[in-house]
Amino acid sequence: MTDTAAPEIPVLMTGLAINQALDIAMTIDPKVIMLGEDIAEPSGGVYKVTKGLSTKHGAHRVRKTPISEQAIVGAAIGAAIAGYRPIAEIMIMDFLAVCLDQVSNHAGKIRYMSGGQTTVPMVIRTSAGAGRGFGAQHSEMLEAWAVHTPGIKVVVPSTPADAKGLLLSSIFDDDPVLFVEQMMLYWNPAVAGPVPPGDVRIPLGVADVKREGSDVTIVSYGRQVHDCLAVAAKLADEGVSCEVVDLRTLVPLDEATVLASVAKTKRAVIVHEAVQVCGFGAELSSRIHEELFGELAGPVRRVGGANTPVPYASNLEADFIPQQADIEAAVRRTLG
Amino acid sequence: MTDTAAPEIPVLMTGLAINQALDIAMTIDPKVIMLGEDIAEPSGGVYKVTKGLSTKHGAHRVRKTPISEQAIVGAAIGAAIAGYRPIAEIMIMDFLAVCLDQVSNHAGKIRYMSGGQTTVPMVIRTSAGAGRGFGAQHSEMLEAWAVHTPGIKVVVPSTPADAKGLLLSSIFDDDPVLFVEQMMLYWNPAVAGPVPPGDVRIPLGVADVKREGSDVTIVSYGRQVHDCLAVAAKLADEGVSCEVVDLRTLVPLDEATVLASVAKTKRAVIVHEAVQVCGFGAELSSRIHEELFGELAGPVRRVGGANTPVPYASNLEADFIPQQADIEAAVRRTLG
Amino acid sequence: MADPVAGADRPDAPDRDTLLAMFEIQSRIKSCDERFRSMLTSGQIQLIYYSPRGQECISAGWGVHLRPDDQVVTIYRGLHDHLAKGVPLRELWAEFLGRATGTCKGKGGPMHITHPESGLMVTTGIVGAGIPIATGFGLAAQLDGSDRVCVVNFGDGASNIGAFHEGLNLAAVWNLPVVFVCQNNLYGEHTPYRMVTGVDHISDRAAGYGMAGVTVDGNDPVATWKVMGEAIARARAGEGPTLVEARTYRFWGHLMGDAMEYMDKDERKAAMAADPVLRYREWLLANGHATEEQLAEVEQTVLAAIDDAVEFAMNSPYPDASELYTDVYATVPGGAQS
Amino acid sequence: MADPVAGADRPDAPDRDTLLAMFEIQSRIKSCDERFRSMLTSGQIQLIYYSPRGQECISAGWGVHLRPDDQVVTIYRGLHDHLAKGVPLRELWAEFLGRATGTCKGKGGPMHITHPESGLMVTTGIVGAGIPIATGFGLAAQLDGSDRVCVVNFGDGASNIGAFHEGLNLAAVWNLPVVFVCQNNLYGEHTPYRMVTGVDHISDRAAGYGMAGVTVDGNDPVATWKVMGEAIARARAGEGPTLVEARTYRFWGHLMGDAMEYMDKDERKAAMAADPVLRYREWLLANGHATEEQLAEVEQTVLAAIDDAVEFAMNSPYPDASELYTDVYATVPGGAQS
Ligand SMILES: Cc1ncc(C[n+]2csc(CCOP(=O)(O)OP(=O)(O)O)c2C)c(N)n1
Ligand SMILES: Cc1ncc(C[n+]2csc(CCOP(=O)(O)OP(=O)(O)O)c2C)c(N)n1
Ligand SMILES: [Mg+2]
Ligand SMILES: [Mg+2]
Repeated sequence: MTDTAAPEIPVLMTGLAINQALDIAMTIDPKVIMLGEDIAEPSGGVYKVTKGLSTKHGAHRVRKTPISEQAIVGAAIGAAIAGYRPIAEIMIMDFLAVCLDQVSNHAGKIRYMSGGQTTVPMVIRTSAGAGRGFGAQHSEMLEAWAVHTPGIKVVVPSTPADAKGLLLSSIFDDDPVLFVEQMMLYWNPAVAGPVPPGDVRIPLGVADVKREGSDVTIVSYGRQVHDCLAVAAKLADEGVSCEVVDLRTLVPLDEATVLASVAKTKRAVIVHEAVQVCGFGAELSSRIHEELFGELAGPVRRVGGANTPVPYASNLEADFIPQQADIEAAVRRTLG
Repeated sequence: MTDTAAPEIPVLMTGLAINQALDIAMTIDPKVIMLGEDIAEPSGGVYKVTKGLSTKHGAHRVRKTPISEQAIVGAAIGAAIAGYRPIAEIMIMDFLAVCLDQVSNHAGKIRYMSGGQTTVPMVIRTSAGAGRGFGAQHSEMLEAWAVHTPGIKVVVPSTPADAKGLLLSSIFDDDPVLFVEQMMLYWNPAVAGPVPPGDVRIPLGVADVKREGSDVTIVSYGRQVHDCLAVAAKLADEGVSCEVVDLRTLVPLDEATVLASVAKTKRAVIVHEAVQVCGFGAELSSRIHEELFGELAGPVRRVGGANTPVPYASNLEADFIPQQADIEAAVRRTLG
Repeated sequence: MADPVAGADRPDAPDRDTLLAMFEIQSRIKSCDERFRSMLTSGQIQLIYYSPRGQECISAGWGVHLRPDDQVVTIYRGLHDHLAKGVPLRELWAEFLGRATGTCKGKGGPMHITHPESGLMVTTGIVGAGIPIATGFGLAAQLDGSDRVCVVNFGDGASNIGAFHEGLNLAAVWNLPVVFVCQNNLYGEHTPYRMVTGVDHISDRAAGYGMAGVTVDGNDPVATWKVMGEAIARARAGEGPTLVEARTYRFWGHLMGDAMEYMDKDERKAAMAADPVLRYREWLLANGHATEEQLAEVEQTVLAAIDDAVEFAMNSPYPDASELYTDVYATVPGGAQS
Repeated sequence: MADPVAGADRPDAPDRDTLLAMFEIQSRIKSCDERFRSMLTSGQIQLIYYSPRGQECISAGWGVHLRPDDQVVTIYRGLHDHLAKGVPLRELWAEFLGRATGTCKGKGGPMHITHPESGLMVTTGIVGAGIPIATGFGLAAQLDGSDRVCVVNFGDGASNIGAFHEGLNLAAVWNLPVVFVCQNNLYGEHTPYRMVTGVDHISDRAAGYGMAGVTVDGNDPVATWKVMGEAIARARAGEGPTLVEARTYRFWGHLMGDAMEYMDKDERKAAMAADPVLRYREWLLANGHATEEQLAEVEQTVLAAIDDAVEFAMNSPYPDASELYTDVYATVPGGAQS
């Protein structure tokens, strides 16, 4: 468990924690630059996550771009190879589809294709996720595309402290990192949390057991971790002890922590917002079955987004997203 | 089992079978048109798969395009909504990354977003796969991206007869279909096969048991089906009976046939060329474990591409691709 | 900014019916927008709203030239285009509010309004993506041997994305009946277009495709009507596509709730003071193209229709839960869920 | 086609050393290409090969202007560019043959030659994709306060893809030190560029970005040298990017084995008869810029170096099997395989 709960630590919302990480990185390393649409002052980004940074670090380092995602990612790749640590912002994850060639065919392969001569130390920050009535083209979680693309690291934080610590590690990592920020977390006071001041990094590839338990393991990442914790708390009243593992990074994956937990509980439920079919849960479920065959009390259950585009109507959108009731039902089923 | 093995049926190579399907579709329906780079005469496509079609059906229906994949797919979408059945060719599957927005955000979502008012009856034909020394950007199998995108159907044929029959069904299907043609199959006499003449269609969503067996089920699709059959034949000499299920279409998926086979054999190996991590095998393995938990003699094993970009050097490229030896080893492992 | 419409009469003006038809469209857009904003402000409704206020004359300018069978593609900021193409108010309002009676059964929402019956074919939320799709509508018209045209609308910001380039070049080499309408409202989200665009007149980019290109004052209804008419006639005659840049101004920021701290206050004040819809109204009266009674009646009728549409939408049910899973595929063997 | 280089001397010609340096580069490209083709034809080697034959003068034209710290980005048809930037023959040949001693340990191959030591930063197989990446090298130079430049090469066909548009616009608005070299060899794979490109002179597209654009006869080494020099000087001086369209001809089809049934036979015969490398050689001699002995010596030295490189490559081992898994990530905790 991270010990970020110590009292004297300031409590921040996720958007501010990310802003702090960006500010710290730009302060300690002049090679850190940012590229993206509307990220500079006076507005400081459409979600205000980059507020103040262009004023403090200069518009030459916090660069407003045209609406040209291929150019944004491509420019970041070139600058990264040339020694910078660019942070490219793709405003909303669905827009990855307009620049995926730069991400998958270039950022992800250049190091390999060059035989290790060139590296691409860059971060692609992108906001994502449903729940705000944005409709089918502004609500997707597409991390599985990147996990299926060797060469890209993938990070999806759930708490403000994780967002800050993982973003700092991502910026100073020598590989391209896709850093997924769920819009619903940015300025939601309900998920605000203690964030240690300063350059405190959380290493990539280390899962965090957010709650210990013995009856069933719930594995998740990002926003849904909070739903899993709520379900775990509720079931605890009934004497069901759930362990909640927050993967935090999908690539590299901390498989050991997951397997150790499931080996202990013999039951697993995997939860993510992304469409369930061919989502990351499929990869993880397969691995758990491969590694722990015969030790499980029941099959690994997956709780993911519906196999549909994200609908607009508020009631349908809510049904698309895995809800606490769905997680609870899946847990009860594994306890069956 | 398909009965296309009857002697009087002509034996064709895959490239010609596909050419026949395109010719037949354009002949019976004037609304069928084709768009793509270099697909018209005199060259008839870089792989000669569209040879003769522009001469026979006219350059207004078999349209050479600029190197503009977003425009190719976008134009196909518009024409499809307006009542045509466009066949867009994306020369090599890796290039899907430059037009994925049109594929995933538009072709795949337009019907849903319109509440069913508009449909997008189009096919995206794309050649794919490693094995020809094309390197990291011309060798990928990316079907998992599309399977993770609700609204797109996904077809990957293994034999000439399947290629023809499935392509005809795809062209006349009312949904967008990603039709994946492995380059290594086009003009490979070793995988030539009997192809029934005329408009003989094979429905989407129906797997084909290419070989019956009782000890272990090998599930695959596309080119690797032939490797699975070779392994099955080899093991038969040792008295091991392998059932080989060719999925043929990943969306819609014929889950029933797979589950029935594995329920019978109690053992399954899933084989595909695509990178194993977050590949389609992960989805299928998870489902088999979910549906047949407790009935399996061992975990479902996956044999997929290495978790790397596709290397250029011939020896490394061969190691990247699942080989018959890898399939055989996985089968033996499930037999324990 | 646009030069104000002269009080004087215009020799190049269309006939009275056309002038009034444009006024009717502008009123519908202006009043719909005002109703959305007031209901949002008062909290009666909640949604992500992109106001088209200030851009009315552009859609009205092409709207009066189009036939029912002509097709239109637009963007998230599309209310003005939807109305100019005749999407019915009731279904439009219901869709904005995510109701089962909406154009798209509430599943698409404001960013994805579709109403083929009116010829409103696609509304996209992806900047620039409608442009290649519009070439497909043009291709279909060309292959059908029909003289129908497709008008695709997008913003200044969209002119910097790859899809714009690919779509315009394809339309040019295939000589497609498409009119590309760049509604240059001077901003792309929080960014003045000139900060991120290499050229002053976006219409100058047409030359790079061997395409006709023209910039017009989109706040001048008569000039806009003329330019749109020429471009649409060219497309109908099979003489190829045109890139029309219509200069205008975005009154209310990128989306509702936008603090607009990045917009020049005086520039905005001046633009709103020169409200093109009000100026047009004055001009119609000043030059005897219409009487106060006529215009007031148009406005009353529009308001009544909006009242009706709002009531219809507010009293409409949300989609049934089963709708989540329908319309993903046209055909699914055995209804399989993948 | 290009007007033939006049037999007469050229007042605008560079000094002798530069003229000879260009000849040396051209010879290296021409002879390397001939060796590759002969070894492929004879079956000594097997690989997908994109011949640059006919385009030598373009790379030589920018090659002699560049400093070691300047950077180059190119495409699958990049052999001429690789050699013009000084990628060493041994490692280049070894990479083409997929050997462990290649520039990229045999893992990249001809389509992905990378040799930062020589300033050859990226070779891409995705049409147009190098253009946005080149803007990143330009951005880094600008932020470093360095006067180094980036030259990015691509074909006529690439000028129709979205990445071209986005990259040129970004370079223009940021005033980046990048020279965009469109090697217009008249064909994109099997398609004459004019069939799929809305404009005659691709350099005319520069105006749409407010960028300098110029078309030059890429088969005229002196004219090309001059135009490249001006564009590179402009970039070095911080005066911004240039789009240079160099007209040339692709002698050998898209890739080795291409039946070329789509190419006009006479057009091709004429182009090959006017071989720019041979014409340049004659011109150098005719105007006393070099003696037969000098040129023959250059050619002999080049051939000897190629012999050495071929032998080196042919005798080099294939990469060790373990190389499949290395270089995917720079850092992987506990070497985890995902
Ligand atoms: C590909 C893509 N990138 C970014 C966005 C986010 N975005 C939505 S609207 C917008 C500004 C578009 O400006 P403009 O084209 O001028 O149209 P306007 O909103 O001014 O009508 C941006 C950047 C998007 N929707 N799609
Ligand atoms: C995005 C993309 N689309 C298609 C291709 C296939 N392709 C490879 S080279 C080529 C032709 C490129 O022509 P041009 O840009 O003129 O360069 P040239 O080969 O003539 O040097 C095409 C279509 C590709 N590599 N990338
Ligand atoms: Mg705008
Ligand atoms: Mg070319």
